[in-house]
Amino acid sequence: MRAHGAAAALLALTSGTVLLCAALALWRRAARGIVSALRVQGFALAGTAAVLGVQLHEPLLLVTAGLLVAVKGVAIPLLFGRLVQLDPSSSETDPVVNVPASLVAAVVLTLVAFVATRPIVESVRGVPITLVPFGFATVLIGFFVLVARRKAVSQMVGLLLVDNGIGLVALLLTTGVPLLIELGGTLDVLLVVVVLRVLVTRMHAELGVFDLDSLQELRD
Amino acid sequence: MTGITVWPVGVVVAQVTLFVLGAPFLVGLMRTVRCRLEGRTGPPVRQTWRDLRKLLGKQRTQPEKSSVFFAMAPVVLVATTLVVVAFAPLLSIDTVFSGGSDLFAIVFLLLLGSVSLALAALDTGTAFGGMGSSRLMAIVALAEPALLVAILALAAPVHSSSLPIIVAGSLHHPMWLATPQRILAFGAFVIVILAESGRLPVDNPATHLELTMIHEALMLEYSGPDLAFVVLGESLRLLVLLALLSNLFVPWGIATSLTGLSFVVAVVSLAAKVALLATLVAAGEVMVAKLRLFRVPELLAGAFVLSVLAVLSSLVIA
Amino acid sequence: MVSMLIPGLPLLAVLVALVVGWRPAMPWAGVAADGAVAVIGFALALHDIHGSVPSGAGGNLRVDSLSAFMVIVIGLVSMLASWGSVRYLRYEVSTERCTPGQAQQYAVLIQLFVTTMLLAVLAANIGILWVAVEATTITTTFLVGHRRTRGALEASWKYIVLCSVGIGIAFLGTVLVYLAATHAGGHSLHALEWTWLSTHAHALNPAVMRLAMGLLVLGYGTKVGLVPMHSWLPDAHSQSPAPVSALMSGVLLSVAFYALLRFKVIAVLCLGETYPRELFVALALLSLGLASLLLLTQRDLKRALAYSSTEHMGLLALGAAAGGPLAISGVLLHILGHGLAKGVLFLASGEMVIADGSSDVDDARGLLARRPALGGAVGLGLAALLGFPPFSLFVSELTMMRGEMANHMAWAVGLSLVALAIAFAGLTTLGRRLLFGSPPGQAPSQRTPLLVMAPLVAGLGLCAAIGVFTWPFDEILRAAAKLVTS
Amino acid sequence: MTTWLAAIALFGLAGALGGTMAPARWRVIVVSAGTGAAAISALVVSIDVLHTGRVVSIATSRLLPFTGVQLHLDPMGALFVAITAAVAVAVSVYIVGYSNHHPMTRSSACAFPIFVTSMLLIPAAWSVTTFLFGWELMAVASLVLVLTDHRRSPDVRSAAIWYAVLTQIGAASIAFALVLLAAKTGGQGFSVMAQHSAAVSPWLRGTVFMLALTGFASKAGVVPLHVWLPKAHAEAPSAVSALMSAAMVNLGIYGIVRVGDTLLGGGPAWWWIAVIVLGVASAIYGSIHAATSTDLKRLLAYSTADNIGLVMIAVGTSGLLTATGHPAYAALALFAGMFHLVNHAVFKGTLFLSAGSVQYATGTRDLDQLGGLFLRMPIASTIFAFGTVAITALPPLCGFVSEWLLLQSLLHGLSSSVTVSVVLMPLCVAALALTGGLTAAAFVKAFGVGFLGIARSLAAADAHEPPRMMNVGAGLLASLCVLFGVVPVVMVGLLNSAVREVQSGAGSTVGSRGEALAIANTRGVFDPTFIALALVTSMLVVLGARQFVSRRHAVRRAPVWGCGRELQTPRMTYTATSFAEPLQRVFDDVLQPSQDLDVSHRGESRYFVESVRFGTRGGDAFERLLYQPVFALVRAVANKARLLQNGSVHRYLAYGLGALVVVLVFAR
Repeated sequence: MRAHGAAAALLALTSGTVLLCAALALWRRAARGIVSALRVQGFALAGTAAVLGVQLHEPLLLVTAGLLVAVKGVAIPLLFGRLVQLDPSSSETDPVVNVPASLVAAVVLTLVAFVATRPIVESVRGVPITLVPFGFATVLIGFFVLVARRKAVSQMVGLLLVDNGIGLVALLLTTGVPLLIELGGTLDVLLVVVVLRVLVTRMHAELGVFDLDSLQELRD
Repeated sequence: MTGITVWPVGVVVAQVTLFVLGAPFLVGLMRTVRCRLEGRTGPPVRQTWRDLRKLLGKQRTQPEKSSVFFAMAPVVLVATTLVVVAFAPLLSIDTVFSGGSDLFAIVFLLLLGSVSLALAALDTGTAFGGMGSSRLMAIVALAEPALLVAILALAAPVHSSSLPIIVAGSLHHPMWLATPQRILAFGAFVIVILAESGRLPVDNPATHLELTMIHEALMLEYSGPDLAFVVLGESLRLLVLLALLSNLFVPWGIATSLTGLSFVVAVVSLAAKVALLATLVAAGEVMVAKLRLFRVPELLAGAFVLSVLAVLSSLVIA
Repeated sequence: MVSMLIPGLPLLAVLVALVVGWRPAMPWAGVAADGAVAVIGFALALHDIHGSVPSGAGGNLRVDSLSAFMVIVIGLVSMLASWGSVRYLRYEVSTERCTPGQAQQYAVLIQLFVTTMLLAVLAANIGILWVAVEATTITTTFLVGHRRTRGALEASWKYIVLCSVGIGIAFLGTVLVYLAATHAGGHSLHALEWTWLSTHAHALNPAVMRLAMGLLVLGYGTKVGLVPMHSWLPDAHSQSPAPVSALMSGVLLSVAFYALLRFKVIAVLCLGETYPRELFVALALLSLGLASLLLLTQRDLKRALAYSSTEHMGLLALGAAAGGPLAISGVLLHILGHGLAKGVLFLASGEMVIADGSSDVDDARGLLARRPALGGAVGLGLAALLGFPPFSLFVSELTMMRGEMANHMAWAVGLSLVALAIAFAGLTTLGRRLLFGSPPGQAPSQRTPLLVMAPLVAGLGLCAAIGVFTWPFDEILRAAAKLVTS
Repeated sequence: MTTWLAAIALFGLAGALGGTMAPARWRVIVVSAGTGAAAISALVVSIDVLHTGRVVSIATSRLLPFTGVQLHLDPMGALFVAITAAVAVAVSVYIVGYSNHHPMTRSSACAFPIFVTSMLLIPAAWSVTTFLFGWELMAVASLVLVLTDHRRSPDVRSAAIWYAVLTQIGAASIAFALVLLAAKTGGQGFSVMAQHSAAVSPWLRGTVFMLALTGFASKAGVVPLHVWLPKAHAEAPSAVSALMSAAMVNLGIYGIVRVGDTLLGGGPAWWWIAVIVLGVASAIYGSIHAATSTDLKRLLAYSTADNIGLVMIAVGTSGLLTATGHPAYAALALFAGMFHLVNHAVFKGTLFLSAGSVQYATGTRDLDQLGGLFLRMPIASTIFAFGTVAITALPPLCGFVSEWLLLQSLLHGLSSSVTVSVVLMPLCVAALALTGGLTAAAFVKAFGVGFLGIARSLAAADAHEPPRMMNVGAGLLASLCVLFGVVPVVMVGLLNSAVREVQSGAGSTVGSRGEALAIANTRGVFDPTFIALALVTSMLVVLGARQFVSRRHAVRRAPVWGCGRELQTPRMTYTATSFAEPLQRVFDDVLQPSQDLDVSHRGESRYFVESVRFGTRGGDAFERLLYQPVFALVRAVANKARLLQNGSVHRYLAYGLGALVVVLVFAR
């Protein structure tokens, strides 16, 4: 039981970290800071997988954890690193929603996540399921980053926050989706990041900007 | 149409002959009455006939750029009226030609005459013609509804628009004569007849002032025999309308069978009624002034309201 | 194993493109491959009516009547699009707007795109479906941006960001379905299979499924182009090369819609009629309303066509909301008819862009006088889109309406008709400016090349034929509709 | 007979395909042959159905996915088919001549046979899908035809848009009604629907009828849904206007009768009161506009609204009398309405075709620019004159007969002594009567100003007779005006057969005694043949008399009286505008014209006028006061909606986030 309790605590810690990193991404202005929040979140997610794997004696989950470390902890931040270097002083000087208001919004969204997941938490039993709201909250905050941040890099991070949130939900609810899907999904995410990176590079090369505000020509 | 007896054909011939001969006298009579009331002597009653005779002897003229419509209008005018005269139950209700004596049909026959005259006026290509035509059609357009609705008020009690049946109905039910719908319809009829035949207060048959005239403008280009036919046609129309009016509202005297005596009675009584009506109209004309042209629609709208009220009251009372 | 063959065909065309490199004749490989897809889909569909369901790839792919029908749709529309691509690529390369390398890249990506769509409709489980749909986003992003203009870049950014988020939400929904499935006794990949889910639908946890359904509708709805997640659509459609717009509007949206159709059956079995219907009706009416209003003032043909897609997807959603066999048959026929008509119109708009440099209606007035054949095709295409017979959209819209009415959705039908009337006014006004009247300068009337006209005529002819003749789609659609009606 | 029914579609299709493929030189011949053949087949089958009362039906499941095609031609439908077919035959002849100067475009060549064929088959359609298929095909084909001259002026384009939008709103309304009824009765075949419609709740039946009425009324050009009509009829080529006005609008009436009587099996009084009120509004408004229009084709179009209004009154009266238990008089009213519809088709077809001849010869349809055409194009003008006499309801042509029948039916409606009819019938009679007078004014103006007098423009002075085929086509219809006016008994059997189909059990209310028309249960007979003969005889006698008295002198051609002025110039004559001025003044409140008077004075003194400019714009009050505000509102909302799509990716994502939150909170 103790070991179990410890695992539960560890799980709470790692998934809490995932949510915290999402909030951090919203809080920080500098591109570097935001990317490092993302990196930490990737590790935290991998940690969650690992803890679950150990707890449930599921070796496949450990493989998943490894995959997560490789992709979300290492590969993706690396891809970002190159981008950040293109524009080292990049920071969210004038976000769409300013930082204090964003944090308030994050709190509200977290509440929404708790409200939304109540039926699931109540109707489905299982220890990690009580942590599901963390995942939903991460998704919502990630989405909010997409809405509230102007820089291309921030928006990419937002997208990945959403993805990590979903990953967390998947781990907590079903101890991960079948491996084939997990692999496919991860590959897709990686490709999306690559595509986005290409687009940002092109944007920089052709328009010389990183601000998404300049992308407002197509309208009614 | 089987079994046409001699008598009905005789009625037709008699009606046509008597009306054609009598119509100019009617105009003469009305003129004389007016003159007397105005304290003048005026021409004799037969003067109209004299004028006609003189006109018939002259050469026909036709405007340069006019067509067959100008030439045919007098003919159509007289012909349509003659058809009405021939088959309407003016002297006798016992007619086998009831297929042609429908009241609505009569209205449309008379309308054909007006329309041909209006077209002929436009055919001359002058400003006067257009003016007369335009005004005539405006008046017809507004008088027609009043007339049709008034007819409906009379036709409703007998469920038929056939003239002999309506007249027979009023003969058999003398009570109907004083009903409100009849009185209202009578009012409407009178106004419409005045308008259609160009009497005061709608039009002054004696004027030649182009800004006010209607009928004179229409026939301005006619001369000689054509003018004679137009004048004859117009007077015939007036006579027919007055005769119909008297038969519809005061039918006594009309022959119900085809005996010689009743026929004579019918002729005399109709002549008396028409003469009385004509005198009244002429007397009335002395009293009123001509309306401004733009006030005429108000008068006709009044007739229309009277006739609609007549229909309504006929329904309510029924 | 036949089902494995189908996605393989466009891959063959990809291989050809990779090996041969740019040649003017190279894009014909795609046309051939896509035509073959349509033919095989057709054979499968006729075969499937008689019961057997082939599957392959270790049970991950499977063809029933519905997927076979979708294969036909994808095959036919992508054949038109590939046909249009032949002209597009030759023109771009000959005017040096793009390098042979880029042309090759285009040829590769467009067939990969077709492959991913085929995978999506052939997927036997919702996981593979999700992966495939996400993959369509990736393959198309560069196609959207192929013209490398500022607008194209902007459109691709909006496209990929919005769609990735949307598809992410769909993944969240998929995870919830998986949760419900595992708790109902399913396990691993097996629990994600369509067949397993529909047979065990009643055992799924309703609370979880309710939330899952909401997320799935919103997520896949993004890809379908339903309001409020539709915003990528006008930008992407207007900036892509015409054949890509044709493909996206004609089939990509429908493929995502196919997913919704399948999910809805499970939801109905699990949750009852009401909730899924309300969800669909709400999105349908929102889409119809907003799209029709935006159509009313639209001056850009391609944007207008994009909004019209949203509008038609709204109609499909309304039909799906009703859910009876009649309505679903109508929905499916509408998918095909809309794909063909929209494909034709986008290809024609591409020709306009080539001739006039823009798809703005005011730059291309008097099209009928300047290019009678092209103008005629656009006119007929618009007539098809507006639901005039003999084009199949007439029959399908009427059938959907009958199905909806039979399911007591008179109010929704009434509202949709109001929206349709507004959209009608919008499209006709646009058509009037574009097609009729004399062109600004006294340009002589031009012939349109056969290469351009052939796919347009083929598409319109097909669209009319399936709207008039019962054979073969009557049977196919009835069989397919049976699969997605509870 | 099924073969003939199928032949309609096949000939039509052959005409359309052949016309599209054929080289320009042969195009019109192919189209005319195909359309004519289709129309003649339709004439054969419809007359047979009317004559024998035997229904012809075809059903196939090879066409139209999910439902198949059901055709079923009963006498009521056959009457409409026959009308359309007769007009179509004449128009098919006419277009051959018309294409001399206006070569047929490929799109028209394709649309024309389709338009005619769909109109021929709509009354035979016996299921919702078949009906709507034909209906929409007709709409799109006619739209293409209206757009024929799209390069001529923006008016053509805007007319087409108005037409398209209103017709589509109407179609949506019809589709909604029919589909709703189909859903509630459990079948989309008309037979099934008719069988089970009695079980549907009254509220729903009422809804179905009102929606169908709206839709069909918009096709029939009934006020206030008429605004497309004067635009489209005026701007379309005249052959198309003739078809639209003489055949297409009838189908609106067909729909009302079909849905109201066949599918719903009659209904409560208030349905029919609505029909009557629409009819009255339409008749009065249409005739007032016709009386004041100066554009020949607009005038004809408004007169269509007027005549269709009269037919609506008859149809409504028929329904009302059925609902209040007077089936015999109901049948009379329907008979009168249908006869008037036949006659309207015939004379309006004549008039539009000859208006087309005028436009062909002079290039204008503005009455103020015409004049003196009778001397230059006597045959075409005579044909127009026949139409004029017929439409003005003058003896001895056809309008006279049906106008009389309409009056009779109202007269008997009056005697039904039901409270509603006490109020409504006088209103109807008033409308009918007012309409009659105004129509006379309108057409005296049209013919008198347009064809008589002197030419008001060079174009009119240079006019010449149109190609012979045009006159033949128009003349065919004009001869029908004479036939139906002089020997109306030829129509009695056919019309009774159609009326019995709807008003079953009424027997034949209009019978023939010899060649006179007699109405059952009343004593009066009415004999148009006799009147015609009498009229002709009388005219011959009077003419003879005039010839006799003036036998000695030849007719002298003389200049007209110009108050002493020698030269008469066209500027001095009355124009259509001035002709209509008295009536315009009377109906100012209805017409709502906008006038501006602009007087400029000389510099020296205000008492010397430099110039006076007076302008008046007619327009349609409904368009200005009803449609434009609504359109402006929708447009304003649409412009607001554009702000939602402002290009910002953040905003787009925010919509998504909002939707997600809504789903999460409410979809639990």
